[in-house]
Amino acid sequence: MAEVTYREALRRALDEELARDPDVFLMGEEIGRFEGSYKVTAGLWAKYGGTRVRETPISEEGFVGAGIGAAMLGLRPVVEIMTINFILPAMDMVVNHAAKVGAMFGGRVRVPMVIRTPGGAGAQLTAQHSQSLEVMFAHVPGLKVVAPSNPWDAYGMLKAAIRDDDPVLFLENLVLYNLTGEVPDEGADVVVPIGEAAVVREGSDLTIIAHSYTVRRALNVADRFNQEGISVEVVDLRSLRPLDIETCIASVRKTTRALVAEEGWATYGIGAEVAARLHRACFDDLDAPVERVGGAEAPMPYAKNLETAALASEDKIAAAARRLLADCGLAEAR
Amino acid sequence: MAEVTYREALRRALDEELARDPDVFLMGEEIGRFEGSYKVTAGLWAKYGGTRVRETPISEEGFVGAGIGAAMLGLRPVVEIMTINFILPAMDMVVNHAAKVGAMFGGRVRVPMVIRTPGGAGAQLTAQHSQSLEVMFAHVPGLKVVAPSNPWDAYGMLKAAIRDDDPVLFLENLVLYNLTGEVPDEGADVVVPIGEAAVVREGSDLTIIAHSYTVRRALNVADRFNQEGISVEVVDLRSLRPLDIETCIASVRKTTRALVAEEGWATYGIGAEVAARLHRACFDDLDAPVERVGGAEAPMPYAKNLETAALASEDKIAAAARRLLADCGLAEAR
Amino acid sequence: MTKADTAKDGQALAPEHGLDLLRRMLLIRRFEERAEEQYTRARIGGYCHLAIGEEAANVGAVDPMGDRDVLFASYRDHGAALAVGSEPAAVMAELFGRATGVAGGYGGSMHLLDVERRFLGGWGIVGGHLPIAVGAALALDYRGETGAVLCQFGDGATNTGGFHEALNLAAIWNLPIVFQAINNHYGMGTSVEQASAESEIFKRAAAYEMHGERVDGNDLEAVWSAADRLLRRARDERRPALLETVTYRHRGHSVADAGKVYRSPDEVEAWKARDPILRYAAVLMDRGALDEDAFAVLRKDVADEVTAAIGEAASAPAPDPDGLYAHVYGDAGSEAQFSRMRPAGPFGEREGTASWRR
Amino acid sequence: MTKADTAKDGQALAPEHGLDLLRRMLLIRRFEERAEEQYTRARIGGYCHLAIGEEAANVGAVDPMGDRDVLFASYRDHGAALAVGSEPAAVMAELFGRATGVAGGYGGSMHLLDVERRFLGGWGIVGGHLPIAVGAALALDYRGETGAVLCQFGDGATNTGGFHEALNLAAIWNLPIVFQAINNHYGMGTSVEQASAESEIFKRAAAYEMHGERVDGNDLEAVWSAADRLLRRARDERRPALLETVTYRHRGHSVADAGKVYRSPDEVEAWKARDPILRYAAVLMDRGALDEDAFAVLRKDVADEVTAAIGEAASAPAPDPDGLYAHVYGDAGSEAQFSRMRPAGPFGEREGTASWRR
Ligand SMILES: Cc1ncc(C[n+]2csc(CCOP(=O)(O)OP(=O)(O)O)c2C)c(N)n1
Ligand SMILES: Cc1ncc(C[n+]2csc(CCOP(=O)(O)OP(=O)(O)O)c2C)c(N)n1
Ligand SMILES: [Mg+2]
Ligand SMILES: [Mg+2]
Repeated sequence: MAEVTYREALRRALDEELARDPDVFLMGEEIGRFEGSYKVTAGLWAKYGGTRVRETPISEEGFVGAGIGAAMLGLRPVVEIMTINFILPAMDMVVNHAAKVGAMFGGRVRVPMVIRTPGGAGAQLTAQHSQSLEVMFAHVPGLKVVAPSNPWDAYGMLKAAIRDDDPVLFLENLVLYNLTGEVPDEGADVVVPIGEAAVVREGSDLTIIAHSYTVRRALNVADRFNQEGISVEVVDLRSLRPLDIETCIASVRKTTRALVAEEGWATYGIGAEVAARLHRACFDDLDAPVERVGGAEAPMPYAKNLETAALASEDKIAAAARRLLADCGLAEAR
Repeated sequence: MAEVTYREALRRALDEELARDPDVFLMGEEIGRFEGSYKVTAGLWAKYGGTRVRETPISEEGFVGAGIGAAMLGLRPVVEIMTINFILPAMDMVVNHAAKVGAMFGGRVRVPMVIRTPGGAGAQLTAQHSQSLEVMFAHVPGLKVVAPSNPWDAYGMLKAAIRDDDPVLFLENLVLYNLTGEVPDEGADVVVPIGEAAVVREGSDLTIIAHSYTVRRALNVADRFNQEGISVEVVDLRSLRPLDIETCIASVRKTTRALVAEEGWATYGIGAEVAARLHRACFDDLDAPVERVGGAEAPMPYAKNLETAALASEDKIAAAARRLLADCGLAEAR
Repeated sequence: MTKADTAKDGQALAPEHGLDLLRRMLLIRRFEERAEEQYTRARIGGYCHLAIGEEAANVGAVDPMGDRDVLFASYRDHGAALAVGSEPAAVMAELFGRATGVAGGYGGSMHLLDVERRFLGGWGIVGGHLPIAVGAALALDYRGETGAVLCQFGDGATNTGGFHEALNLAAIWNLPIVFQAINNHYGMGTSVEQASAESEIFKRAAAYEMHGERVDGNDLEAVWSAADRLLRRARDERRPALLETVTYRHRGHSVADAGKVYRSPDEVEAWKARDPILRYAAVLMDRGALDEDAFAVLRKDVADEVTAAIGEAASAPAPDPDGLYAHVYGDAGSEAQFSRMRPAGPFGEREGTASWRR
Repeated sequence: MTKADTAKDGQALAPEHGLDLLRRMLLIRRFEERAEEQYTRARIGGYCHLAIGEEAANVGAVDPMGDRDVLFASYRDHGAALAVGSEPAAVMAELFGRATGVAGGYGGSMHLLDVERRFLGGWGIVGGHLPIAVGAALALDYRGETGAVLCQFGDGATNTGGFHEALNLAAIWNLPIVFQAINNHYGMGTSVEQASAESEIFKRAAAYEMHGERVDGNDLEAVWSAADRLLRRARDERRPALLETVTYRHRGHSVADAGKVYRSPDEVEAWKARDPILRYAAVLMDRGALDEDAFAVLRKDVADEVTAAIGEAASAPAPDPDGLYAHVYGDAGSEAQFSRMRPAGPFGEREGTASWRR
């Protein structure tokens, strides 16, 4: 099994799906000659040509809409939105249209479309380029939302999303692109199903639940606590809608403590839903309330020191975990 | 004190604010000659003219943006979006722009703008016209979001919103428009502050927390239980961002049981945040987990029977409350 | 089938063809009058936008559509559905919210469709379906099919960003699509002159180096020939176009609007005098293809057809209430995908979610 | 002050005025070259979009602005800020993320502004600031002020829905605004021809019955006269306009882009030969207003100014880290409004949120 970057895992999945199914095509800004703003589509325009790897003008509403229409006729468009911040001009297409078509027309027609887009922050891109808006989509019936945290899942879930008959928002992450991990052997065509969380680290004292890049942070926090003899389990949600709360519940029943961390704003965020459900299902199991960590609830500032203070960093996750553990008598408060 | 409709309370507040401050002006589709799709601006165009009550084309992105720009120069635009469903084409203006300006430019300039828009469902308006998207805005730092449930608050909070120096999403409701209630005497100029929930019914066995039209449903459910000798307290959130969790906590510490109801989809909804915070603050107080009720997680279907089944009706709220109370030994399960 | 029995611009349609189209316009008119009545009797809920007065714009543009062509419409879509040949009973049943409706009762008045007849829907967000229609044209082109898309929308839609992006994409990608602006002079209570800096809508095509043209939308054959020509051009030459059909809605914006505040009785009367149906009937009479008796028979005929449709719709069953979630997701694996979401789910998300202690 | 010491179209600017503008262009050029260097030295983070090659389009359009006029720009905004007269040290400090920056270090390269000089910001969402600029024009009009808005954006922005809605609103409302499309031939790696069905951008004004015109954006005085004329017209006659200034960016889209995949070296060289600064220097030399020595002095001068700005910026303090939430809300009552949100708040929302048991 090879180690490749998250970016390369995505590229491979796209390449293989383009080769497998002539109805699959890509659309987006700068995905052709320019090879993608983050180079995820490198080489694909040269290999498949401009019809299957279609460069678009700066018209997010227009080309997301075009994806919907093409999907209604049975094609399988994979639309790239350069970063999730730029999906807002296309919000009406995603929420009022893609999510509605299937049900609104009584199931007569469907929208097998994927929207790929990276979220995330950390490179001083400031307020309009540093958001994590996935909860807005996870809230909407008719959409599916997935957010893989490693190359293997990125590869396998992108395949699942492309083959799914419903609109899927596929959340990537700017920082993850360069991180490496194992992927299936070439040609193995592994599909990672939508709707299943994964226990990516076993532990017994505390469960940290996260998605996308924050899973990496959670794993590092787990390592830190490990050195103190505290055993942290990490659950990777992978899918936000549907949400696999079963896996979370099973973990929390075991550890009796939970923390949900996310890169976006915690208030009305992903963690709110997870925490609410955990409290309900594990009411008698929890040793302490579910703790939550998110990015600072402010438009992301530019200056490095302010940005650093705003991120949902490992330090912040670790501090919240420590407080929680200390409240339960498991760790020293610091 | 007079009893007027929610619609009339809003109209009065607009009229008085237009008269009070020459920087206040209205913008929106059909708000002039046509007097508003829901007649909230009746008479104002005739009274103040087309410059202060400005009719717009169907260009939500355009005129919400224009509101931002005008506000940056110190005017106080009150923008009407005909229903919240049509705010999606302007999402980029609200989330990427209005919410960002203050912080992104280091506080050098602000956006004292109000966006008024009704949410809600129940008149068979189907999937694209029946949504409650307020949680998408409540999630966003830089915005304030309020959702009054009665004429008094509608009047007083609209004044507060117009006088606030930050962008405020002011959520109205299609069903509420015709409901009546007391308002301050003419000229009393009562301002109801943003950020304060209200206990609108006192009770001791269960707290139902809601906002906007769902508060009315909650009050009716409280009446029902009252007949059985079960005492239900109702908390009207009134403000979603900021969220007055203190008032909720105080109520739940008293009743030890809570249910959060909302018209929108519950998953990743308003109730998720309220429940998560309540569980944390009232961990040792709660007799049972916080229950949640929302609209069916489906695009709203047209047929009357399907729509009825989809609404977050009084029956559904009552049934959930009954289950919760039964679990705690307070009511008969039915 | 691309209609071959017909004529170049300015030439008359064959008499039988003309009679068929007259009948279709009459059917729409009658259907709409009865829909209005059924709405006031509360058999129809939600909004109800009538196309009375716009029959020629609908029928004239839709009829030249070929077998592989695809139609999109706005929420003012009863006329589009009937023009494309959907069963009046199935359309009425949709308005009544019945299981036999064209969308199974899920869509209602604003969201008719008929996939078999390649009518891909009535859409409720002004301007929203234009980019989607472009995507359909893209799919036709991608697959090398010779069809084209006809996308109808109102004058008000031309001021949305979606209009601009859609036309630009169609033009740079050389897609087979005809954008039909049904200019009925108003978007709700706002006149074209007030809302559009360029009130001659067809001229906006120039911003995309696209062909634009305006025809009298109350002249059935004028609409027909223009649509036929532009659809052929789209199919054969992959060149999009903007066709403006100028017409008028006799009624208010929806049944709830009297349509009087923003326009004068004189104006309305003047347009009623240009009624597209009476006008075309007169043309056919002039040509000797129709006489008063035959016209009366046609009217009686469609009236009976609509009455039958109402009867059929009224006796059709409501949708199965268990079907509330039936079409939210279509992927075969969705049930399994969502199954792990149910435990501890908020009540209301899926009925039957277990309570916490059970 | 509306510049009065100057000329009608085709007439030369007064020599001192010309020298002043040449100096401003040189300042921008030098500032950008040093910003590029500082970026590679990691003193600047985020994106860094340089305006090298576009100096005449910036300075020529901004200089005719009057006291009550307002400027909006895209994220490629260093040139706009320097053209409007912002202090180079404060601009550089913003790029460095320092408290003395024009936005206190909160905005960075893409979000410069200078409220005193009525520069209302650099904006990061392509097309997003156009409707906002329309609102500023509306405010000027509403208050009866005689100012106008100059709104700069790239060629790529003209394909967004925001462009269409903004121009339509400005036209129907007769607002005092000049839309300046800085056509530098590419939006990232996409050429105007590829992205815009009408590649002569100024022609799109016709879709709004608006005046549109194209000028050579590398000819400083051509830009100046056109902008001056159109701004006057906007101020005095309340008539909006679309001004296309055709130019070229010598560098890549941002410092991270080499700018080579999508354009040929020949093309880049040809445009460098049309350098707006050298060209205007030659004009002034021809007129006897400048010689090589004076030019060298000017260059040395601005180089020193930029060096000083860098020094000043580098020694300025970072923003107070406690200020993370300082500007999120501005209303005086916000603290009180939000105070009741803190209990049980998720950690991270406000530092210092109490844990549950405390
Ligand atoms: C984005 C959006 N904004 C507002 C509305 C409310 N609305 C429904 S129809 C309509 C007028 C549309 O006019 P036009 O496009 O001319 O079509 P017509 O009704 O005349 O057929 C408006 C404003 C909407 N449905 N979508
Ligand atoms: C809505 C949106 N989509 C995509 C982007 C990413 N992006 C940033 S700059 C740019 C190109 C803009 O080109 P143009 O308008 O010509 O301006 P220039 O960079 O040439 O000055 C793109 C696509 C964005 N910022 N906003
Ligand atoms: Mg119309
Ligand atoms: Mg450009």
